[in-house]
Amino acid sequence: MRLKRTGFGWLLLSPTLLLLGLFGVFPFLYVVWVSFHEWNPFAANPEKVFNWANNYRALVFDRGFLASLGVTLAFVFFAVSSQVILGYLLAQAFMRDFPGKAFFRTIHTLPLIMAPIIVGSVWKLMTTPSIGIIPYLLRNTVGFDLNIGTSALAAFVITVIMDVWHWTPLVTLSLIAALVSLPPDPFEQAQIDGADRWQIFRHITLPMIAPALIATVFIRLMDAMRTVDEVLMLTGGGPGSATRFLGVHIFKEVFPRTNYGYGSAVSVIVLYLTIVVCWLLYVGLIAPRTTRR
Amino acid sequence: MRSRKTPWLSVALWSLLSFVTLFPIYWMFVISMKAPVELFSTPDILLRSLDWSNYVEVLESPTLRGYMVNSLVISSGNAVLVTALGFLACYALTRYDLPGKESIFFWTITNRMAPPAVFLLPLFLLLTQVYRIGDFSLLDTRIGMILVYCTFNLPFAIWTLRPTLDAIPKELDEAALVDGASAWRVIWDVILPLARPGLAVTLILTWVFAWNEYLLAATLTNFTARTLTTGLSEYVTTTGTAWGIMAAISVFTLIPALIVFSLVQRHIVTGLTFGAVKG
Amino acid sequence: MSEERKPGFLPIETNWFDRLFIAVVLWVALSLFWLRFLEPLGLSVWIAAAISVVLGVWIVRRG
Amino acid sequence: MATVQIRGVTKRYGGVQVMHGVDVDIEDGEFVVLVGPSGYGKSTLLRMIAGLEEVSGGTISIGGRVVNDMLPKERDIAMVFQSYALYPHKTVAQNMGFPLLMQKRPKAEIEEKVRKAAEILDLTKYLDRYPRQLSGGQRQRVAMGRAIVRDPQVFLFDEPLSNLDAKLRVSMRVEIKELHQRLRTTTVYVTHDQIEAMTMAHKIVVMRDGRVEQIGRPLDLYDRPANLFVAGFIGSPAMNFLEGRLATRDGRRVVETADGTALPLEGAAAEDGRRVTYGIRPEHISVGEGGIPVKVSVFEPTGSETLIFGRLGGQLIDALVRDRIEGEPGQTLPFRIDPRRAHLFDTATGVRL
Amino acid sequence: MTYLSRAGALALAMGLTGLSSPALADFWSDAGANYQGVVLRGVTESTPPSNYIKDVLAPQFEAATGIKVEIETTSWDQMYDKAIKDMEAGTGIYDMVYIEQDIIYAYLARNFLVDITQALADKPELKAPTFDEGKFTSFANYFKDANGHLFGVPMEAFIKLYLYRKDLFEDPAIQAAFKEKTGRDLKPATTHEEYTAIADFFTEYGKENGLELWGSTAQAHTGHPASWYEFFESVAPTFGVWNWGIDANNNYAATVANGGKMNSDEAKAALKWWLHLRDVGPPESAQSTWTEVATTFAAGRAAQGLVYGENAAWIASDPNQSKVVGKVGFALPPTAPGVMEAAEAGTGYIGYYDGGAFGVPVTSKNREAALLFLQFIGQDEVQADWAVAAPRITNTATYDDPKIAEMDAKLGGYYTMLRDQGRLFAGAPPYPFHAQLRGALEPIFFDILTGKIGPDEGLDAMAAKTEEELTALGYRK
Repeated sequence: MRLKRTGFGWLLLSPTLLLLGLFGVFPFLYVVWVSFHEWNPFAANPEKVFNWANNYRALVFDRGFLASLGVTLAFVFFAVSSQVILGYLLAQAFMRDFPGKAFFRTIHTLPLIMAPIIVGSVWKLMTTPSIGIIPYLLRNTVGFDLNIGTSALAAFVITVIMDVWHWTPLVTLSLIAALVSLPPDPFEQAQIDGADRWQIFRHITLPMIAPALIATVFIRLMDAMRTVDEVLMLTGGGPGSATRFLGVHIFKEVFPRTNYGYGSAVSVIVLYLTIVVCWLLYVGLIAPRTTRR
Repeated sequence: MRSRKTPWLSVALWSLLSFVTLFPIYWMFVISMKAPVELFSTPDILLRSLDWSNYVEVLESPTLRGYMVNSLVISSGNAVLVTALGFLACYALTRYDLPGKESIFFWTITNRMAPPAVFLLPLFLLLTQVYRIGDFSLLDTRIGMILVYCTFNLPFAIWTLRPTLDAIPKELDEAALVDGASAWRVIWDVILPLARPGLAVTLILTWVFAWNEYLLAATLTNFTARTLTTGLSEYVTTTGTAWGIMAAISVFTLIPALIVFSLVQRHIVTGLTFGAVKG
Repeated sequence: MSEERKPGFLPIETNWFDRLFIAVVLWVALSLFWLRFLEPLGLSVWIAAAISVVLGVWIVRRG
Repeated sequence: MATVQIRGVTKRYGGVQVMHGVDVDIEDGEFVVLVGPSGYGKSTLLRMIAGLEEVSGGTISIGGRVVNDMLPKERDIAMVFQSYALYPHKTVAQNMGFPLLMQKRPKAEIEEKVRKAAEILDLTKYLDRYPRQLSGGQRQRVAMGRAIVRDPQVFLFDEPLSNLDAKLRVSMRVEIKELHQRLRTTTVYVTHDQIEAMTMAHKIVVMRDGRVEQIGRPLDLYDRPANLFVAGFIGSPAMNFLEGRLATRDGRRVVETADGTALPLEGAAAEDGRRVTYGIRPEHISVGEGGIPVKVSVFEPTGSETLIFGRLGGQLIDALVRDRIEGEPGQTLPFRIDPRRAHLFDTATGVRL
Repeated sequence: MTYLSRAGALALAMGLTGLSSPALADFWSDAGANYQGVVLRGVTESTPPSNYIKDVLAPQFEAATGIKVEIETTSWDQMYDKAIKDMEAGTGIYDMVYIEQDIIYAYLARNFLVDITQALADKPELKAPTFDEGKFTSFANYFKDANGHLFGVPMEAFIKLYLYRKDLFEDPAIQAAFKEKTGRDLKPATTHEEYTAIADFFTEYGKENGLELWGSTAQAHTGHPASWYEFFESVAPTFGVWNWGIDANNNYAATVANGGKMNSDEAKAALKWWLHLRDVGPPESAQSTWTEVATTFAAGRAAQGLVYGENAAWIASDPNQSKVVGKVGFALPPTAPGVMEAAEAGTGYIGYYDGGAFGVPVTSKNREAALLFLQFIGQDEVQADWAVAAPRITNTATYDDPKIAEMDAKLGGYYTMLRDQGRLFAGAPPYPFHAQLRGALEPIFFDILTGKIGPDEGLDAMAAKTEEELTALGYRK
């Protein structure tokens, strides 16, 4: 029997859809289902009890959750925007020729291959108040006492710096790839037209690398929203709830508290928010570029 | 023309920048070389002596060796599977006029968006109770982990591979079809070689992601399929955190990643064409 | 299922699946808003559900 | 070698019909050119013959077999693409040998056939190179080489020369024609360039809007275009079209333009007063005594001939003459029209009268 | 750590000597004969005692019975999560689970564990002649139900002690300076005021002399449960606030208004006392869990502190990890008036008796073989070497072993203190909602630690939240 032509396309897609269905969609549907239940194995009643939207009802008033949402958005904003700016500057710098370029580029990509949990551990050791190397140097050079255990701001900034350190290479690499593939003509034309560097960036470079830039921001956004390992290791979400990002919040809500029902509701809303944000970004910025014809 | 000094200035600048980049990794190395008693005192930026005992302990532990093998098998298996399936899926998405394919593309990506903690409980239940054949359950198996990692790696593969495949002219497929190649043959003989840079980058990045994954591995493996990152957590205990050994293990996790990564370094610039869609 | 992208009132091109998605998104958003601000005033969340269904049908068919 | 029959073929994309019942018969060994402006379905038709597009309705048969549901590889055809579609990762030899490799022919045979084809196409020196190391014309020849090594029933060419510069295009045109004369393989060739069509084809199929406008030998189309579209499309420089009404003046049928100029005719099968379009090719206009006075705006001497652009009562008209005529823009020249070569079309329907 | 390698080396030695008694060999091989091919699987935290089980006792057991034992060692929070999911879903992955003080009551409430006493009574042929529940120290009581039935075989037991720097306390120059400053003699504190005075003195002293030395340390991590535990299980009890200030017999009341003590004046005083220690302690206190507290002390950065006994041992004896070997003194924590008396009388306690046990989940598919293994590790015969490798004592007989006596001397009398004063300490309150309540209260507690909310208002809020949460969980009616 011969497959129709689109049939073959579906055949190629089917393993992907099957796997994502089995290990992504199906578990998620389970989470949605659980989110409509009161379920804590160590409550007086350990059974799952259907409770309509009570978890969600509690959720919208949950100050802890809302605060977590706030710090997560701040974290994502600062981390991703710094990564993009820094990544772009580095990518531009790598477009020039200088001795040892390949070597430096390799060095610059190294953080990318480190496990988040290791990154968290190393940064924890580097920033432990008073005996970590960073607070130590800061105190002895500029007299600043960095204590991520007491200062919410310090802890937040350190998590952002850690994330920037870890993930900027990804942005740099993808932007190098984009810059390399740009044709030279528009730049030459712009120079002839008398554009200065900023104008060239604004009107030529930026629009031309925009697709790669947006795609990179997209993937970073998704990953930054779900950061867990590093932060759990570094600050445990503290001090207080200064770095209790959504991923950490869910982790702490579901596991130590075995609050399966409520934790599921939080998860559903987090995923909802992520999908909506990404969908808007995708529909607004990415899809128009990919639909050709 | 610029003065001849400039390169050296930029090398100096780059060296400084590289120092900042490398410092945490260097620090990890320093920790791995220190006795525990040294860690909680005045930090010393220089490495005064080399103490390899942490490495010896890691190397001599059969458990950790087993974890290393598991990590290698799982991350390699997953990277190959994910790259292959992502490649086929992207091929279908770019070549076939499938109804709703933009939606499919977006919805496959969403699988990466969920915070991993969300999936731990349902995956545990599914692996132990639903996805099983007789006595064989996917929990705590390498194959189980390979499949589970698809959830977040497959979308990434699709995301990175699509521009690569988009950039390969469709006429090539058609020419090959007319030349008498079967649909599979076209993919294997024409598209695959042309997509190589993109595939290499996807392979390495998904490999690194799988290699570094912690949370799912910690929950879904028990005895036979534990990975190196879960091994790390065994040294964080109520009676002390063995930072030195953890750092030594970290160095060991870094080495294979480093090797694989440097192998494809030259491909990365050509292959990581995120959304470098023409038009 | 048709891939046909007919022009509707939404500012973007959509297929029926996109519109269904938009409807669900709006339903969730409205319900959460309702739970937070309107239900304490005594309005049942079912009202939000009803509005969402109407809105959803309209979006899916006309969007 | 085989015949190709296209019967009532239609094509729909989603709800949009882009091809409306196309019928074409192609004889064994014939060189047929599908011609028409870009984007009017001729490439689609070619791709349907190749099996790259599904046929929505009607049948296509090659060598008497209906091939509608056959995969391209089962149709025994070869195709040369506009972009050549050479495999960038394969050498010239591997590119040319690929179809044979797909047929699992022995290695020696593949080498032999590739060598022979390379000789024919003068590619022997380049067999070990990669496509990116070749010039445009060489790439084009490799694409042809890939088509001929397999000795297919039908050759399909999809605008193969459009990426070449003008000079190369002329020589490649000759090469393709020579090749066809040597191989005598049934060929379907798509182009938007009517000169290619005229010079190469045994038979031309003019297409527009997913419909066949006219099928015929090149000179038939030149001499007796079936409608305004074909008339305007075939021939270069394009035919002059002058609007007017049929009239009888001094006992002779003429076409009277709005400003009263009478254009000569020889026999017309329609009643007076009918709105018609009068067509005359520039090369059928000469300058001389008794001609219609035309105010000239531009002279374009090319050495061998002169192209004269002018206006006749507001309507553009140009003449191509072999004499060297020099003059000033603005001067009036008498254009003599050969009435036997005039064409008459119904303005409303565009059909030849 | 070094325990690992030490345990590994011991594995070899023990494997050869473990089966010296033929009578013993007979029972184990006979009992094991019925379970050939069985693989027992356990999950535990990777602490030295657990690693000893994994590396030494499990191979010994296999040699004796032919039953293979696999032990999964993982981190503390992972361990619970995994065990709970297994038992809740009834998967039957584990045949043995590690049970700590803070989770046993939750497991008992859900009937997750096999009643060891009952199971051995039902099947006398499983009962090992060398195993006797009565030989455990009183710590085993924390793993018994109301009927005195044992649900877990203790494998770790520690008390949280007051550690001080003997060398500093005994330095005549310092003693003189202290006397001059405070008018008192420098000796280990018995009251909170004394403790604070010493802490303030040493912090000042460290600053003046440019030393990396502070007067106390605190387990006050601002994002980790460790701080919660230190306050409620070590600090509050010394002020007479027991069981977290919740009155289980009074409908789980927590607020003073309802009869609880969580926001009582004693609790507020305790919190302020402890926060002050954090403030005069080294900067890392705000990021310290039990591990860092021990490490800080071991690095010689604190003059005194409350330290878990499991760490006290290596601080006092392992020069590879500790700079204060031989300079550590042990004492009972300082207490408020009346608290010690209450502890002596058994109506209160002065600190945390920490530890864990191995239990068999009811979902285990190899229950009987698992019971054999639990008896194996519960015998007196294995205890002494185990305690040497990983300082912990669960059986009364262990104290008398010469190896242990020798070690006790090295540890500055820690074991003696464990034996003699252990009864003054208590395990976790018998609540089944341990982690649940902690998780709910933590955000407020952390806010107190970071100063976002004052200690008084904070405790009020926590007490109120406790009642609310317990109502939501269904325990408070």
